[in-house]
Amino acid sequence: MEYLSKLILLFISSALINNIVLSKTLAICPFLGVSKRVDTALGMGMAVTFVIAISSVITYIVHYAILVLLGIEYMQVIAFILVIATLVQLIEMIIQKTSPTLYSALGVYLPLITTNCAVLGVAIMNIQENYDLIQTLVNGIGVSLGFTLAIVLFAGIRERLELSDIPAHLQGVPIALITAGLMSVAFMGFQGLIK
Amino acid sequence: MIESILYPILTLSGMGLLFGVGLALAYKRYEVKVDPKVEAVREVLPGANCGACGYPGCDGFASAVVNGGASPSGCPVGGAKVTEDICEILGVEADVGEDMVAKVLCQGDMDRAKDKFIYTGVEDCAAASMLSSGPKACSYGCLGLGSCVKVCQFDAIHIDERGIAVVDVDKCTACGQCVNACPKGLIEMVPKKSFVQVMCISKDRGKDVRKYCDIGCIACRICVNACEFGAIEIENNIAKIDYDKCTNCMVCAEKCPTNAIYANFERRKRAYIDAEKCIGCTICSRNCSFDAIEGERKVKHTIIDDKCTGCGVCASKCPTDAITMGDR
Amino acid sequence: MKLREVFTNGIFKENPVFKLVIGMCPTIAVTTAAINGIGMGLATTFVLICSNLVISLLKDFIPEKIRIPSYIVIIATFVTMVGMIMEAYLPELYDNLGIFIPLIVVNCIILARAETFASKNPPIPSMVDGLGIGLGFTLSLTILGSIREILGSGTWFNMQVMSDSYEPALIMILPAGAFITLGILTGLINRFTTKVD
Amino acid sequence: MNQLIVSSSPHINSDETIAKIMRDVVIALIPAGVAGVYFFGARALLIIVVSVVSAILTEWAMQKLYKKPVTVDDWSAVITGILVAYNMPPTVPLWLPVIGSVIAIAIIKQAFGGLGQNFMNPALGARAILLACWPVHMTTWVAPGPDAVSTATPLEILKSGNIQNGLPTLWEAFIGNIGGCIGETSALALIIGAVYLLYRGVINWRIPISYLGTVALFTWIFGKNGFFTGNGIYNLFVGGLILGAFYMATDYATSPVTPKGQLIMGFGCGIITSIIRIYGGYPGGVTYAILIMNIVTPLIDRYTMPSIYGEVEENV
Amino acid sequence: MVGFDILSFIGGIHPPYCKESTEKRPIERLEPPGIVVIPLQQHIGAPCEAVVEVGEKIKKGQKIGESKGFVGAPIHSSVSGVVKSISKMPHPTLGECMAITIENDGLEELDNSIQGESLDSLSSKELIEVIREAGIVGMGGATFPTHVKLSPPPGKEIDTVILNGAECEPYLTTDHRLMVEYPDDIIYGLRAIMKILNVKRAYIGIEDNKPDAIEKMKGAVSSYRDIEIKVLRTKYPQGAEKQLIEAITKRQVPSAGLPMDVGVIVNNIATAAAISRAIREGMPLIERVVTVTGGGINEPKNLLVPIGTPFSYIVDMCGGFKEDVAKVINGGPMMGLAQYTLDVPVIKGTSGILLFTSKEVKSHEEGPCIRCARCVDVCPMNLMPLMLNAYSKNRSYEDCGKLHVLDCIECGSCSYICPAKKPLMQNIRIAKREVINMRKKQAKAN
Repeated sequence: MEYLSKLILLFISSALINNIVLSKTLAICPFLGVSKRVDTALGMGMAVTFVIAISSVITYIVHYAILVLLGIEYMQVIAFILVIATLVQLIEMIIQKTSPTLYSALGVYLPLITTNCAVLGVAIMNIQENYDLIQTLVNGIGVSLGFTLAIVLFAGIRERLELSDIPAHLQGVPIALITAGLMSVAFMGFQGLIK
Repeated sequence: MIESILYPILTLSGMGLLFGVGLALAYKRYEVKVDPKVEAVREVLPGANCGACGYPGCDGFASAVVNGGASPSGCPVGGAKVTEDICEILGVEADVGEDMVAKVLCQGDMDRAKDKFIYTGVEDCAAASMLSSGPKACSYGCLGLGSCVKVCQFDAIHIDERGIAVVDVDKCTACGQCVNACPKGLIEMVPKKSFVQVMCISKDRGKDVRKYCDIGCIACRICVNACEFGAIEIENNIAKIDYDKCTNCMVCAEKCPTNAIYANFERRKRAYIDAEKCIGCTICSRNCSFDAIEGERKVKHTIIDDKCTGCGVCASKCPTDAITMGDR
Repeated sequence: MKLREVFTNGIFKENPVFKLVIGMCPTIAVTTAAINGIGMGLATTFVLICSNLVISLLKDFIPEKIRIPSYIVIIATFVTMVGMIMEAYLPELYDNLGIFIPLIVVNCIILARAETFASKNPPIPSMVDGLGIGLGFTLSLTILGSIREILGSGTWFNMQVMSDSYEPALIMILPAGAFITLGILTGLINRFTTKVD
Repeated sequence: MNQLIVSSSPHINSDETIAKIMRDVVIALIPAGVAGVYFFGARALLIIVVSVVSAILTEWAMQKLYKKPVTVDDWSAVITGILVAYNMPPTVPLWLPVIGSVIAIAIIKQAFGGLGQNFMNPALGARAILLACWPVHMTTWVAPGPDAVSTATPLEILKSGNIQNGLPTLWEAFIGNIGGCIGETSALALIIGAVYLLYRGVINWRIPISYLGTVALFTWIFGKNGFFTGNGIYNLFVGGLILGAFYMATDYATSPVTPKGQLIMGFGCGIITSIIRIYGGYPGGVTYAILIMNIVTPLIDRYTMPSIYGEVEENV
Repeated sequence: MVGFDILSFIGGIHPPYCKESTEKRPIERLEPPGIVVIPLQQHIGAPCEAVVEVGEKIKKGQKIGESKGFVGAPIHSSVSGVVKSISKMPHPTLGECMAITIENDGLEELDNSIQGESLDSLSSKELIEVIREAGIVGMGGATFPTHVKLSPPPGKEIDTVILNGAECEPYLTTDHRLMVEYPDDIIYGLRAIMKILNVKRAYIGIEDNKPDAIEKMKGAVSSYRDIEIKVLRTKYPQGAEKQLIEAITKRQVPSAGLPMDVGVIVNNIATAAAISRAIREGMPLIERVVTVTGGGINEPKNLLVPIGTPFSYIVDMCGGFKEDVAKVINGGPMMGLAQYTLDVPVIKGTSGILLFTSKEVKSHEEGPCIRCARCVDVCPMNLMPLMLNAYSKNRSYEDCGKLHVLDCIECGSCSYICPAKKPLMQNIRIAKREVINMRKKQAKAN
C-alpha cells in the first residue's frame, strides 16, 4: 500500500510538479515546434508517451543487464541513444506497415522523437534516481503525460494567439516563449503538493 | 586492462550489429513505398528532425512540401541552399513564357469618379461590394478598400493617396492572389513589356460612364481608328488591346479623349538609323505608318524625331538591321 | 565560402539560439548563471568541432542509409568524453550542468551541422563551422546567463555587481524567468535586425 | 439631400460600450478598496494609487511603443492596477506595486495584443511572478488596525493546524477584520460589489457560483480531521476566494465564452483551489487555480462549443 | 408580466422598439403616383420576363411580367396607363434590376381578368393556381413565392400552419395594423392555406407588445376551434421562422432543414391577407402596407402603397423628410437594407421605409473584442459569433464552415449587442459567401 501511494505520488510529481517542459525545461524543441495546432500537439504527445514508456523500460534493462554487468556504466549515453534511435525507427516501420491509421496519427511524429531530449533525459534520470522497473515505467508515463498536457495546453493558447493582434517583432518564437514562461509561472502552483 | 577496452568495444559493436541486422530485417519486412518526390525532398533536408518548421520532423515537412501547403523555404536550419534544392526537385521552374505583372484597370480615384453613397463598415472591398455594389457610382470601379492589399504577400500592391489600388511593378511576382481577391475583377495580368493598357472595364454605355467618371472608357472608337496595327477593338462598350499586336506606339493613349488609355510615355522608344548600315532602300519609310522617316532612294534615311512613335515596325523591316530602337 | 564567412555565419546570421531557434533545452535550463552558460556553450562547441571533424573525415565511408545512427554514435562518443573531462577537472560546473551534459547528444544543433555542413564539406571548413556555430551558441548562452544572474542573484560570474539594497528577483533563475527573458530578448533582436517598413 | 450613408445591417446598436462595462467593474471594486483602507490605513490607499498610476502609464507607454491607438480611457488598465494592488499585503514596499503593474500590463497584456487578447489574467499573473520573486514581501501580513502588528492569515493558521490559537471568527472573516491582502479581506464589501456587477449584467453567475460551491464542498469533505469535518463556509470568506471568484475568474478575456465552459472554469478553479489549500505548498490557492484554468481556457472553449440550433448529427 | 403561456426561445435581444409613432395610426390608402417603376424581380427565384412592350396601354392588375421557372411569381401592374420604358433601374434589395416604368393615366381601369371567387368553390389545386397567378410572395421580406411554399414535396407531412404576427423588428407596424384593421381577411387567407395543405391545426403567433392586435385576432378566431392565438414574449428575433416554430410548437427545425421537415409551414400575416384578396376579389398582389417612420420623416404613417411607387413620392406624401436624413432603410433596422437613393420603388417585400437622421445613425469606433460572450448569449442559433468574426477577418473561412456559419440567420443580434461595436454581422456575411463559394467549388471538383 505504501509502495502504491509512493507510485501515485511519483506519477503526480513527474506529470505536474516537475513537469518535464515547464519545470525541468527538457523537450523544448518539440514543445515550441509542434504546437501550432491542437491536433498535431495531441499526436505528438501521444507518440512521445508511447516511445518513452517503451524506451525507459528497455534502457533500464540495457543498463542493468549489460552496462552494470560489464562495469562499463560510462558507456551509458552511447548505449542509450543507440537503443532509442533504433527503437524509434523500428516502431515507426512497424506501425507504418501494420496500421496506417495509427501511423498517420502517431507515426509521423516518431522521427522527431529521436532528438527529443526528454526520451534520453528520462532514461538517464531513471538510472540516476535508482528507480526500480515499475517506478521507471510510472515515471516514464508520468513525464510523457506531463509533456502531452503542456504541449496541448500550449497549442490551445497558440491557436488563439494566431487570431490576436500581437506586436510585429514579438510574433512567432518570442511570444511563444513568453507564453511558455507564463505557463511555467502558473504551474508553480503545483509546487509543494508533495512534501 | 584488456577488458576495459574490450568490453565496451564488444558491447557497442554487438549492440550495433544486433540493431543493424534487426533494422535491416525489419526494413525488408515492413518496407512501405513512399512517393519518390517526398523521398527526394527528404534527402536534401538537414535531417535534424528539430521541428523548427512546425511540421512533425523532416519527413513531415517533406510530404507537406510535396503534397501542397508548405513553402519550400520553410526549413530554417537548411536555409537558402535547401530551398533551392527543394525547388529543383519540385520543378518549380521560372515562369514559362512571358513575364506578367498585375495591373489594376481603374483610374477612377476620388477626384475623377463620383461616389453614390457614404459607406461605413468593414474596410474591405468584398464587404462593401455586397451593399449595392459598393459606394462608387460606377459599379465597375476600384473601391480602394484594399482587399487586394491584404492578400499580397509581396507588399506589391497599395492604395494610393487618391484611393485607388496601384501595383508596384518591381515587387509583383504575378502570383495572381490579388486577381482572385478583387470582387470587381478589376485586376488583370498584363505582359511586363506592355506599356499601354485600357484602364477601365466599365461595360456601361458612354453616356452613363460620363455621368460618374471623368476617366472611364466611353467606347468612342477613337482609339480603334487611331491604332495603325489593328490592336484595339471595342467589345461590350469597352476598348480592348490585343497585346500581341500592340507595338507600344502609344498613339491611342495620346488620342483618347478621356485618358482612359494609360501609356507609360517614359518608356516610349525611338528609332535610330545606323548611317553606315543604311543602304537607302526606303523600305522603312514605306512601312512607317507615321511618316516619321524621310530620305530619298539610295540616300541615308533619317528619323523625324517628333513623329516617331517608337512602334519598331521599321526596325523589324530593315533588311540590313540598320535601325535600332532606343530610349529617347 | 571563405573560412571567415563560415565562422561569422554561425555567430550572427545563423545564430542557433536567436536565429534558428534550436538547441533550446540547454539554453533555457542551464543559464541560471553566466558561468554555466559559458561552460555549456564551450562543452557544446567542443563536441561540435570534434564531431564535425570526424564526420567530415568519414563522410565517404559511412553508407547513406545508416548515416544518422552513425553520426549519433560519433556525437555520443564525444559527449561522453566531454562529460568525463569535466567531471575530472571542473566538478562543480559538471554538477551544475547535471543531466544536460549527456543531453548534448540530442541537441539538434550538432546533428543539424553534421548533416548540413560536415557531411558535405572538407575537414578544415567543417571544424571552423563547428567553432563558429559553437561560439554563437556560447555567446547567446552567456548573454542570457548574465542577464538572469544579474537580475536573479545580483551577481555576475559570482561577483557582486548590484548594490546591497538590491533585492534579487528570484524568478529570473527559475525556468519561467528563462522563458520570458529569452522571449523578450528574441523580440528585441527581431526589432533591431529586421527592417521595419 | 446629402449623400446617404449605407452600411450593413443591423442599423441600430445597443448603447453598451467597453468603457461602460469596465467602469462598472471599477465601481464594483470600490467598496473592497474602502474596506482595505479602513482596516489597513492610508498605506493601503497609497499602494492602490501607485499601482493604478503605474498601470495607466505602462499601458500608455506600450501603446505608444507599438504604435497603437492609446486606449487608457477604457478603464481596463485601471482595473488591472486596482487588482494588482488588491492582491498585495498592505506592508509591501512601494516599488513592488510599480513592478507588478508593469509586468501585468507590459508583458501579460500588451505583448499579447492588448485588451481582450491576453490569455492570462494580468493582475494574477503579476502576483504569481512577484510571489516567485520576492516571497517574503508578498507574504508578510499584518493584523488590521493602526499598529501593523504582524500576523498570520486565517489560511496560514488553518494550514498550520493551530486553530485554537488566534483563528478569527467567521464574522470577523466576513467583514474583513483579518490579515490578508488589501482587497481580499472584506468578503462583505466584495459581495456588495459583486451584486452590483451581477445586477448590471457585467458578469453572470456561472463562474463565481460554481467556483464557490466547489470550494465549499471540497474543503468540507476533505477536512483536516477526516472526511466531512472541514469548514466549507469558513473557507469561502478567507483568502482571496471571493475576490478571485467574482472579479478575476470572471475576467472576460481569460475565461471561457461558452456557458458550459464557464461552469467548467468555475468547477476547475474550485478543485485546484481546494487541492492547493488542503495539500499544496501555498496557503492560498486562488491565484494559481485561476492561472491554471486561464491556460486551459482555450481548450475548454474548443471542446464546449454549444451544439448549434437544430444540430443534425449526421451533418458533422 | 411573464406568464407561463407566453412563449419564447433561448437567446435574442431587447432593442428599443420605437413603434409608438405609428402603431396607433390606421392604414391610409396612398394616392397612386404619376409614375410607377415595377422591377421584374421581386422574389427569390428566376426573374420575370416582360410580357408587355414599350408604348403599350395596360390596365390595373394586368400581368406585365411572367416567370418561367417553378420558383417564381408573375408581376402585375399596380396602375393603369402606358409603358414608358423597360430598362435597368435602382432596386431596393438587388442594387439594380430590369424594371417596367409605367405612366399612370389615373383612370384606375381594372383588368378583365380580375374576378372574385370563393374559398368553398375552389379545389386546393385551383387555390394554388390562384395564388400563383396573383403573384403572391412572402411579404415579411424574404419574398419566397407562396405557391411554392404551399406545395410541399410528396412525403413531407404537414400538420401545422403558423401565421407570423410577431413583427419583432423595431419600428415596423404593418402587420400590427393589419391584424387590428383586417382580422377577417387574415383569417380567410389562413383558412385557404389550411385547405390547400389539408391541415387541421393553425396558430397565429403575436408578440405581447400588441395587446390590441391579440384581442382583435382572438375575437376573429373565436368561431374556429382549429385556430389558436399564441402570445409570444416580445423579443427579437421572435419572428424568425425557426424561433417562431420552436416557441409555438417546441419543435426544432434541423440545421440546413426547412420548417416542413418538422411538419410546419409558416406564413406572414400580410401574405394571408393578400391570399384572401386574391381569392375573394381576384386581385393580384399590386399593393401592400408600408410603415414609413424614423426620426427623419415629418409625418410617420402606415400606408397602403401600390407596388412600384418610388420612395421619394412616399416621403413627399408623408410631409417630406427632415434636413439631416442620413440613412434610408428598406425594411426594419435589424435586417433591412440601407438605400443610397430615394429613387428605388416599393416592392412586394418592402415592409417599411425608415429614415434615420444623422443623430440616429451613431457611428461607432470599433474596439477590440473583450470576449464578453454577449454575442454567444444572444445568438438564437447557438453559434459563436466572436469566433466566426475572428476567423472571417483572418480569412480562415474553412474554420468558419466548421463552426456552422451557414446556419446563421443574419438576424444581427450579435452586432447589436457587441460592446466593442464590432461589425460581426458583416464579417459573418462575408464568411457565409466565401464558404458557399468554397463548397460549390468542392462540389464541382468532386
